[in-house]
Amino acid sequence: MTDALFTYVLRLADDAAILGQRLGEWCGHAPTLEEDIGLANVALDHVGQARALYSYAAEVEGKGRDEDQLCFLRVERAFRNCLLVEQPNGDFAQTIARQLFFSAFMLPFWEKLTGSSDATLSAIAAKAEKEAAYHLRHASEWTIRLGDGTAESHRRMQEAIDLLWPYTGELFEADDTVSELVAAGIAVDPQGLRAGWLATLSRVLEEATLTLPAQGWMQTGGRDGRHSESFGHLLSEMQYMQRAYPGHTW
Amino acid sequence: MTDALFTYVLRLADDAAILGQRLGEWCGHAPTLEEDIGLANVALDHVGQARALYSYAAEVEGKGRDEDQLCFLRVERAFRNCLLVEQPNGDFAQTIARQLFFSAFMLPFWEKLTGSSDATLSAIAAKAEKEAAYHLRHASEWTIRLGDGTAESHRRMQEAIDLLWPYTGELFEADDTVSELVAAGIAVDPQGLRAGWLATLSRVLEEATLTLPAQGWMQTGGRDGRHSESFGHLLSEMQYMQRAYPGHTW
Amino acid sequence: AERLAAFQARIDAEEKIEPNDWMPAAYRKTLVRQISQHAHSEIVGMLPEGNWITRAPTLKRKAALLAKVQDEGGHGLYLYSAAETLGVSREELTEQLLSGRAKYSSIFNYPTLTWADIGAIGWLVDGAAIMNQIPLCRCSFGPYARAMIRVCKEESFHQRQGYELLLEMCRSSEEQKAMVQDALDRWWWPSLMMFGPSDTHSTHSAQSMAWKIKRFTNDELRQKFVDATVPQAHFLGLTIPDDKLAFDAESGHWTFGEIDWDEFSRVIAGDGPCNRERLSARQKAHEAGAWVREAALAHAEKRAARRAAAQVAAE
Amino acid sequence: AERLAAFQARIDAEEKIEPNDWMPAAYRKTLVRQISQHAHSEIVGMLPEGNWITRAPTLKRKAALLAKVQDEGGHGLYLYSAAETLGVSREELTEQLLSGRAKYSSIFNYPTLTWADIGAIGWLVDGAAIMNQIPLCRCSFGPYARAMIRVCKEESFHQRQGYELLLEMCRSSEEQKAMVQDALDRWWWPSLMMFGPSDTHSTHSAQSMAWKIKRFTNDELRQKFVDATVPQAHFLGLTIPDDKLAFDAESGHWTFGEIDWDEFSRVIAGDGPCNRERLSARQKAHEAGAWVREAALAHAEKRAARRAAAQVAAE
Repeated sequence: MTDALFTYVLRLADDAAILGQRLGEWCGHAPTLEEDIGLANVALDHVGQARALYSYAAEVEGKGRDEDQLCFLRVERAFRNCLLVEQPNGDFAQTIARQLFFSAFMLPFWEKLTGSSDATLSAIAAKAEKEAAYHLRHASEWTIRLGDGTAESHRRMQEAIDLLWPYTGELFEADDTVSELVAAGIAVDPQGLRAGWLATLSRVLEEATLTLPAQGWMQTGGRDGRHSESFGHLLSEMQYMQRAYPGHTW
Repeated sequence: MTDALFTYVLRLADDAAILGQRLGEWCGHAPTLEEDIGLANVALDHVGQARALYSYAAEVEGKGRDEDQLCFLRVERAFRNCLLVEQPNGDFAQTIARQLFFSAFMLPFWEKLTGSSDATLSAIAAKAEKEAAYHLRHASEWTIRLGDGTAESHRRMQEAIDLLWPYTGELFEADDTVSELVAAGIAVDPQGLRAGWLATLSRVLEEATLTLPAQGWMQTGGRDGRHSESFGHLLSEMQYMQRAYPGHTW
Repeated sequence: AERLAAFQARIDAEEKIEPNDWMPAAYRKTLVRQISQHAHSEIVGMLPEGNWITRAPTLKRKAALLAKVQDEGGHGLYLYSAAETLGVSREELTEQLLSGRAKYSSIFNYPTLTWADIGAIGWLVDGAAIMNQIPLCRCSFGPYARAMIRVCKEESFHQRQGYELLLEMCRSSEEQKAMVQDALDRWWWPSLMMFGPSDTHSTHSAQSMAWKIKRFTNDELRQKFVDATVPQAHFLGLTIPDDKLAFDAESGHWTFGEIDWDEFSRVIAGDGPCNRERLSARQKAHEAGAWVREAALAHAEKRAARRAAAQVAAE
Repeated sequence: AERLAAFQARIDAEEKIEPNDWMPAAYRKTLVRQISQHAHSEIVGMLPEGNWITRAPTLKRKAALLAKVQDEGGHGLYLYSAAETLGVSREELTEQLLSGRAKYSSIFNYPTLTWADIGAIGWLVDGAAIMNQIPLCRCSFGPYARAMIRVCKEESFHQRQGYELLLEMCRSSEEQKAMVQDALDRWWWPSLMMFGPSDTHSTHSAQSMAWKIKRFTNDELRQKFVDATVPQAHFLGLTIPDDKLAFDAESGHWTFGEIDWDEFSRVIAGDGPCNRERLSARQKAHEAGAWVREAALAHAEKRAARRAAAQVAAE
């Protein structure tokens, strides 16, 4: 059970940390000043979630590691985040599509997780739920603006949706780790969130005059540490300081 | 003398290693298949030079470090390469301009260095001279093609020349390290190469229908370890493996 | 002339001038220049710090840095709004920045080379900014004064955070302390330059003082900064990179060496280590984001048209 | 029909067919398809390896990897040239690749995740390629056969280098050996897929054999590869990720489990881990380089025009 809980919390932590890292890359380069602030804010929420989750994972593991060791001193194949969050920022439409897919899943996920029998997870979820509500609203509004904006923004937004769609399947994967914890009342069964997720997307994409892609084949591998080629480059930057100065405090 | 020689050789090694690293980034992304091969070849020559130079620097230092420790385990502020070689690839014109400025200096530099009283440097120079002749020819031909090609290529090539020009001043800097070694017949006095360098550039740029920028203020700091902001990102990628797996052999 | 006298009387009585009040054209122009330069500095200032967000050594520091850069964007927003009350649009101001005509604080033309630079910016650059800005909280122009109150509060927090970051590094290892010393060596003099030319060469100053846009001269503020900062450096165990630095017991001030005014003018004029990178980064972001801004505008227009049509239909 | 018989007789006599010789349209078409797929594979194959050039752990390995990728570009060049002798231009072939109509070896749709993958590609992917290509050195079409001789020589070198890289890692530490095992786990099955569908499902095969474009069936070549590779894996102390793997003392062959043909078809059809990245990387390079190619062309025309004018003036 401890192993499963560690793995489960680590997955959530990696999702938050890697998405926060990607969003942080925008800093100073966003299309408007308001979005420079907005994306930094979304990044900050995810880094905050990552801190809480890594700390809890470290506690569950009980081997004396801390949040930074988990984030900065694991190798690529040990990361358990889903492939969606590690996808490169691309243009603003891709960043928004990534956030839309993710937050539309995470909002009901955190909502459900507040009912977890694990008090720490429940507390983390309560805070994260409020943040995810903002993230989803932010991404939805932009999806609608871009989808129902100019011909160019419509094209870019649809391309972004189509490009990232195959990475959404992983959100609903449930392996033995998940099943065991769902049975124990600790974890959320992601399958139960699929209908709501699709409904949210349909509503937003319809207002955005965009098309929901057909199901089709889905990418997988993130939960098993098989990431995209871009991920190693992300890590080399993210982990550089801790790698170059092992054992220092900052 | 040993300190000066170590510093001198290290500067040359860092120049070669960092330019090789930048050129290596092009791999698979060049404008033509021939250039994918051509740029990889130029990159390879520089990596080869870096190996010979780091090995010699390590030998001069006599502290048991090897070529890889010097390249992969020094921090940013310890790197002694000139700012020119670390400048980002930009578009193909910027890569060519960087190479033109550098190789037009290095060809006569290596030529002169073959007469060094230091036998190892002289031998390294003899090999590097042949390589630099090819690099200069390659960069000159492209400068002419792009300068005297289309309106767009002319504009891009001139912008690249103007952009990188302020980074050429460092090539001719001669501090106490250089003076001491010049006096000992080991090093080349870069000031003596300026007229020839300008003549080479003038000839190429004229045929390319491009304008040599006016002198003006020159950037400095590389020989003192004050690099561009992009340099830290280059290092985090270049050094990642040695940082993440200290003490392993590969 | 009568209006001018009445205006000056209000200023002398420490009343706040508000956007709809009458004001001399030169007062307006001075404020627009100063507020917009200040706003641009916040925006450009996001870049050197943003350079380290992806490489922050711990999650806690990454979060703090993100929050700080976000605050700076927020300062830029308030300040652009304050400038807008004077009748100049954000588009105009942005265009001035991107074309290179508008100035911003020249300190942001220096690169952040190590993580210690992030601490040094908080400690020194925000410290100098606060020194400059605290008197502006009593500036005669109401919107600027009110913006400054909020900005100063946040920047004090950033400054303490920067100092604390350096303290942690200095305590952690000699290697890190050397990084901090190196950062101080590189940022000290540019920080002193942040207060502008010495009083003997400062244009604009006397009139700005009379208008209570300025309350202290450049040299007065610089001296305050040095007096406040030197003991902080010593507490960290660092050496200020200035041979001439000495404590004058009589005046109670630290005397210091001559600033390299050539470097100051050169960097202001465009030849600093990062001037071109900074401008180019802003330009690229602006160009790459053009389609997004156009889409937002197009969408807003569509919505407005649909709302209008619905209203017509309802009537 | 007479010409066809004469053609087949030359082939049966192991004569080489040259570009200007008469050949059946289907022979030409088969060759163009095969040679261009092969060329595309070399080009796309530069990407997964290129992904590690900037992160190679030592300078020696960086140099070797650069040289290897350079060689692959060279192979692409010879092969495009060989295809051109059959009357199809490089532009057409490039367009086929970029539009997604042309195929390339599906192995390159898998990502390189660790440095061990670079060794695994040399050992397994180049190893499988050589197995496929050695018989092609005796292919009936002269230019292809000659290109293959050079390609095979260089690829043998790459394969040895890849194996040596893995050997070094396995000897250096358990951690590195685990990386190598992980790479083998991920690359083993895709390598077996490189030989194409099993003989029972392979189209084209019989005719290609008769034309001596092919000399062995897919399954024969796959078996040769397994027989050669399994002992090499054991020498490294690695486990082949196949429960069914067993040595059949009678036949002297290693028997192995069933390939996941669904995965094979899916990745070929476009749904592999990196299909879109690969195509998109090639497309971006092509688009970003368009102005360079146009400039080179424009310059060549200017030169030619100047030369012509000078000639006229001289006459």
